[in-house]
Amino acid sequence: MIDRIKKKAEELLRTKQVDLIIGYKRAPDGVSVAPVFIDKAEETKELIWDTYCVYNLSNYLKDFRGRKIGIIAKACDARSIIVLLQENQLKRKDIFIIGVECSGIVDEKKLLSISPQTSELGFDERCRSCKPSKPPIYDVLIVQEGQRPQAPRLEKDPYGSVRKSEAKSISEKFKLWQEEFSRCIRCYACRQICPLCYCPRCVADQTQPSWLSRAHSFRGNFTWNVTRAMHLAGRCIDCGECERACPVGIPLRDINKKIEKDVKELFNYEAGLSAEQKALLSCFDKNDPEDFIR
Amino acid sequence: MPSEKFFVKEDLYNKLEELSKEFEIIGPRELPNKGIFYQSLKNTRDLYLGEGFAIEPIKRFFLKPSEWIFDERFRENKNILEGIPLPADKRIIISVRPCETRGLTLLDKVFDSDYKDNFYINNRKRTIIIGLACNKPAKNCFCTSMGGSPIESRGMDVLIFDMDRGLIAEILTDRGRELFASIGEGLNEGQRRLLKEDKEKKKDLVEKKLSPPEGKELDKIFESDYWEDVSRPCIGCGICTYLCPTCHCFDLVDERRKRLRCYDSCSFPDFTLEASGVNPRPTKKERYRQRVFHKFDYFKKNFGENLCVGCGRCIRHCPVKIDIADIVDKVPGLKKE
Amino acid sequence: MTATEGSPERKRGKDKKDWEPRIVGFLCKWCSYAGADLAGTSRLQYPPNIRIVRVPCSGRVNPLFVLKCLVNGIDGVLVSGCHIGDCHYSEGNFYARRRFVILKRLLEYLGIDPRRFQMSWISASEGDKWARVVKELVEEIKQAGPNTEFRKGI
Amino acid sequence: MQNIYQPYLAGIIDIRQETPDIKTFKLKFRDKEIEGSFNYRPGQFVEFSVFGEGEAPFCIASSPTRKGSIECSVKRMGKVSQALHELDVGDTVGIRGPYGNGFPVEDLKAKNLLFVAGGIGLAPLRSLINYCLDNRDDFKAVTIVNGARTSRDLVYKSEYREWEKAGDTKLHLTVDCREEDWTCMVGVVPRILEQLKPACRDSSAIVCGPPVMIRYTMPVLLKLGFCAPSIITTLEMKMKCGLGKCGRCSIGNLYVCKDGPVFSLEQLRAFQYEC
Repeated sequence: MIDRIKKKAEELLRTKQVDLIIGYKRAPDGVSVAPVFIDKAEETKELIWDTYCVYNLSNYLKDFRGRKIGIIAKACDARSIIVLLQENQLKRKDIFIIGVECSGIVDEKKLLSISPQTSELGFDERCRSCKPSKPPIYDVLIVQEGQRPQAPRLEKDPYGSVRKSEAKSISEKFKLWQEEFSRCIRCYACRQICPLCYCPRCVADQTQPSWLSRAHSFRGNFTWNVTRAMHLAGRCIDCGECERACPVGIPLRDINKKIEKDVKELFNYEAGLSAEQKALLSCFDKNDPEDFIR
Repeated sequence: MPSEKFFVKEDLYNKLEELSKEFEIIGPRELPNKGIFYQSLKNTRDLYLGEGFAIEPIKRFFLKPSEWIFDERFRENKNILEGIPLPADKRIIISVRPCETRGLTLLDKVFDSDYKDNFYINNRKRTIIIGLACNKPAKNCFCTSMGGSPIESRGMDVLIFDMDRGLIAEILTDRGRELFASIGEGLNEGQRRLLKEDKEKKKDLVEKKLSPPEGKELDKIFESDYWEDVSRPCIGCGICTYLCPTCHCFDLVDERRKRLRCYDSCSFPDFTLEASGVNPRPTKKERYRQRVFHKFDYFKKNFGENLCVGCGRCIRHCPVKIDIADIVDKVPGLKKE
Repeated sequence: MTATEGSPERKRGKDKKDWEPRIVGFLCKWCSYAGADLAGTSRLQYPPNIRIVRVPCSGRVNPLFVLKCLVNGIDGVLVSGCHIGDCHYSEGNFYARRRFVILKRLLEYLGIDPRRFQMSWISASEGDKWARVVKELVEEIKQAGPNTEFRKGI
Repeated sequence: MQNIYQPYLAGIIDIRQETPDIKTFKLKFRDKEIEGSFNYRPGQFVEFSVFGEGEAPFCIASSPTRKGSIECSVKRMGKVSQALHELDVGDTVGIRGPYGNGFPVEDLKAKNLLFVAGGIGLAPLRSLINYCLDNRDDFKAVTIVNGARTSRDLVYKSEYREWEKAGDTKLHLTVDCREEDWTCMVGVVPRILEQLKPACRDSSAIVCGPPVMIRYTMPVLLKLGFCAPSIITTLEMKMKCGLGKCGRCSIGNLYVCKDGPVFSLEQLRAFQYEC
């Protein structure tokens, strides 16, 4: 598979179809993977592809607006590209998507544990509820050869854990999230790693007025985390990068999943499936639910 | 001369239990699926004495993420400023890694120098630090290249070695001696030999190495494209700076009539954005370069040491695996032996 | 939000018995605000616990407004606009409806009492409805009790 | 131990509208003792607090020779300066400082001085100009070149007469574009300098203004024969603490707030600062 990726990348650069390839390379530690930006055809041999390729590289597309970019995209990454196209953040002709078939990536957080046994690294939780193994959008698709271990699917209910949390009492829920948010250090890694958080100036950085407390207190942390989640309502494609990036282990995917579930139930809407559909919050239906309104 | 004491873990737990009446006991605690965090320990048996490293260093207990500096009030038709009384309760932070306390000795140079920061100094004074030597450095640790080591004791009152059969505490200060007066016993000949061997062994445990550049060499490549290349993957979050035991940049903000000193990070564009709209560090390149230069050049010129202790946190927790050690090691034009 | 921090109500809030809820209402200027105005000119009685912020349209209300109120200790927030189909800007309240159903469910998921954030459609002629909604709201929020969750810390 | 981040309280005793967006605030410390002990050098700055809004650095525009109060000129720009412009006489602000190195007054003694200012850049220079005029015998000829975009943007207009009257002192005013009723010079500051050709012998040039003016003025001064150590400028950068701790104003290993803001061109070259 990797040979075909390299060949395609090399060809794209050589024929000047793209200025730059965004892909994966081995990190200095020899195990994990780092993003790489290649503009010379001969450097494409650095590229790799394996289950450690956890990043959603579409986050970097905003850094190269106006240039022709080739990007290696898994199914989840491609879905975020769709949202970016839907929101006019990209021009389709400016990007060349090298879609890769993916059977799941590793749970990178386990790499951090004290003695990582490579064989024990399971699939990331996010891959268990990922539907397609092939990207919904691509210019060329690199398929898998032979049989590969597949991330086990959550067969019944992808929102099982959300439902379980919903059933808790209000005070239980509050206590749980108070504990989680109290660890937040406001590094904004969740925002920075998110391909869909592309505002030139985030509300969290605005000072006139200052919307949320800069203090590392529950008050500010709560506002930040709710704001982040709300801004992704109907846009989040559950690539799980925010949760992976969070250094203090706040279950951000759980919040995203909750909104995803509501959006599905209330509006039968799923983000990142077609660039033609309207963004959830910039359209409406006359019959939207309003039983909560007096 | 430091003196040594031998005791078993059970003794330590009991001792801490006893001390908790007088001191606030802070130590690492493992939260399942989240990692290790320094917390105020209500139950001293929650204390983590394993090989892992806390995500956040102990910096936060000295340089708080948000320090409340004063209140502004309007009383009897007059504006007044109300100072915040400095906390006086005594604390013990236990099971601290050598790199983290070394970080404090570097912060001392900033906050306990010409303009003295009373908040920081008060926190330093009221805290006794009991270290724990590393048995198993993580793969990203590179403390030995930064002038530290897994058995480094600078900045500590007591340093504990976890031997197979028990713990050996090296008492380093009078405060530490007082604390450990009634626990354990002095070492016998065999134990003394074991400790010596252990120290020798631990010195060479750290595998990752880098040769820090001399200031002048970095000066030469200030304008190099190298910084653009290495900063490209950077997403501009604050993880590396907030989790660094030595990063100390801050912001002063007013909120609800209070002035706060909050952590700030050189990786945020707003850090240097001026009111006029001019930003002297407009892109990731300048911002990342600032981080490297502050650590390996500017601080060295001003204070004689690198502003890095080699704890590896910024590498370990970087969401895109930027490896500052690798970057500094590969700086172009550096002479390698 | 800081202006009311030192007000007598806040002090009373510490004494549970005398506690009176503080509610912020974001009212669309074309319908709900006019409705509230009508309630006033018709001398309808309703509790004085609500502070009104007039906005051009319920679609103008940003979820941040609601959050900022709640984390600063406001006991309840009401967003009120024109009835569906009556929006002065034709569709502002449609967008608000979508946005706030998500916020309401999210806040509940994170442990905020759902009674603290509510919405209503009140037209310019519904002074009586305004008085009723405020009465009910105050009653519900009294049951929910003071919003003290965010008081700790800096 | 003193809280180094806590300002002294000061009252605004006078506000002068210099230009449509620049006001000069005259401040008096609430505490008599502080008023007596607050000593500063021309070119130093203070951290100005508008409570509830925040802190921002502004240079002291008054001369230490004129005791009793300090003056700061503020252009309406960011959060703090906007809030400051809303204040009235009698309001209370916070002052922390003085910080920074200030102008090397001792080195300038017995020299000809050339002041080059653009817009509000005159503020720090005004402190030194008044200092020189109050100690007139210590310095030789004083030449002031002051430019602004339009005549409306010239600051400290009320003091020009006093400056012109002082012995061996010349004041050249210039605006960028021709205007009706404008009798002084027209043209940007570097061009004017080229025309005036001030003598470089035994002289120091003190330059302050917008970055673009400084960039084009430096080569002109060098061409006129000024040497890099005798060209002095004061830098602007976002500052917060003023104490060399918060980390944002570093250029090279120096902090503008602690080691600056006054630097000679020679120093700036040493750390590859582009100006």
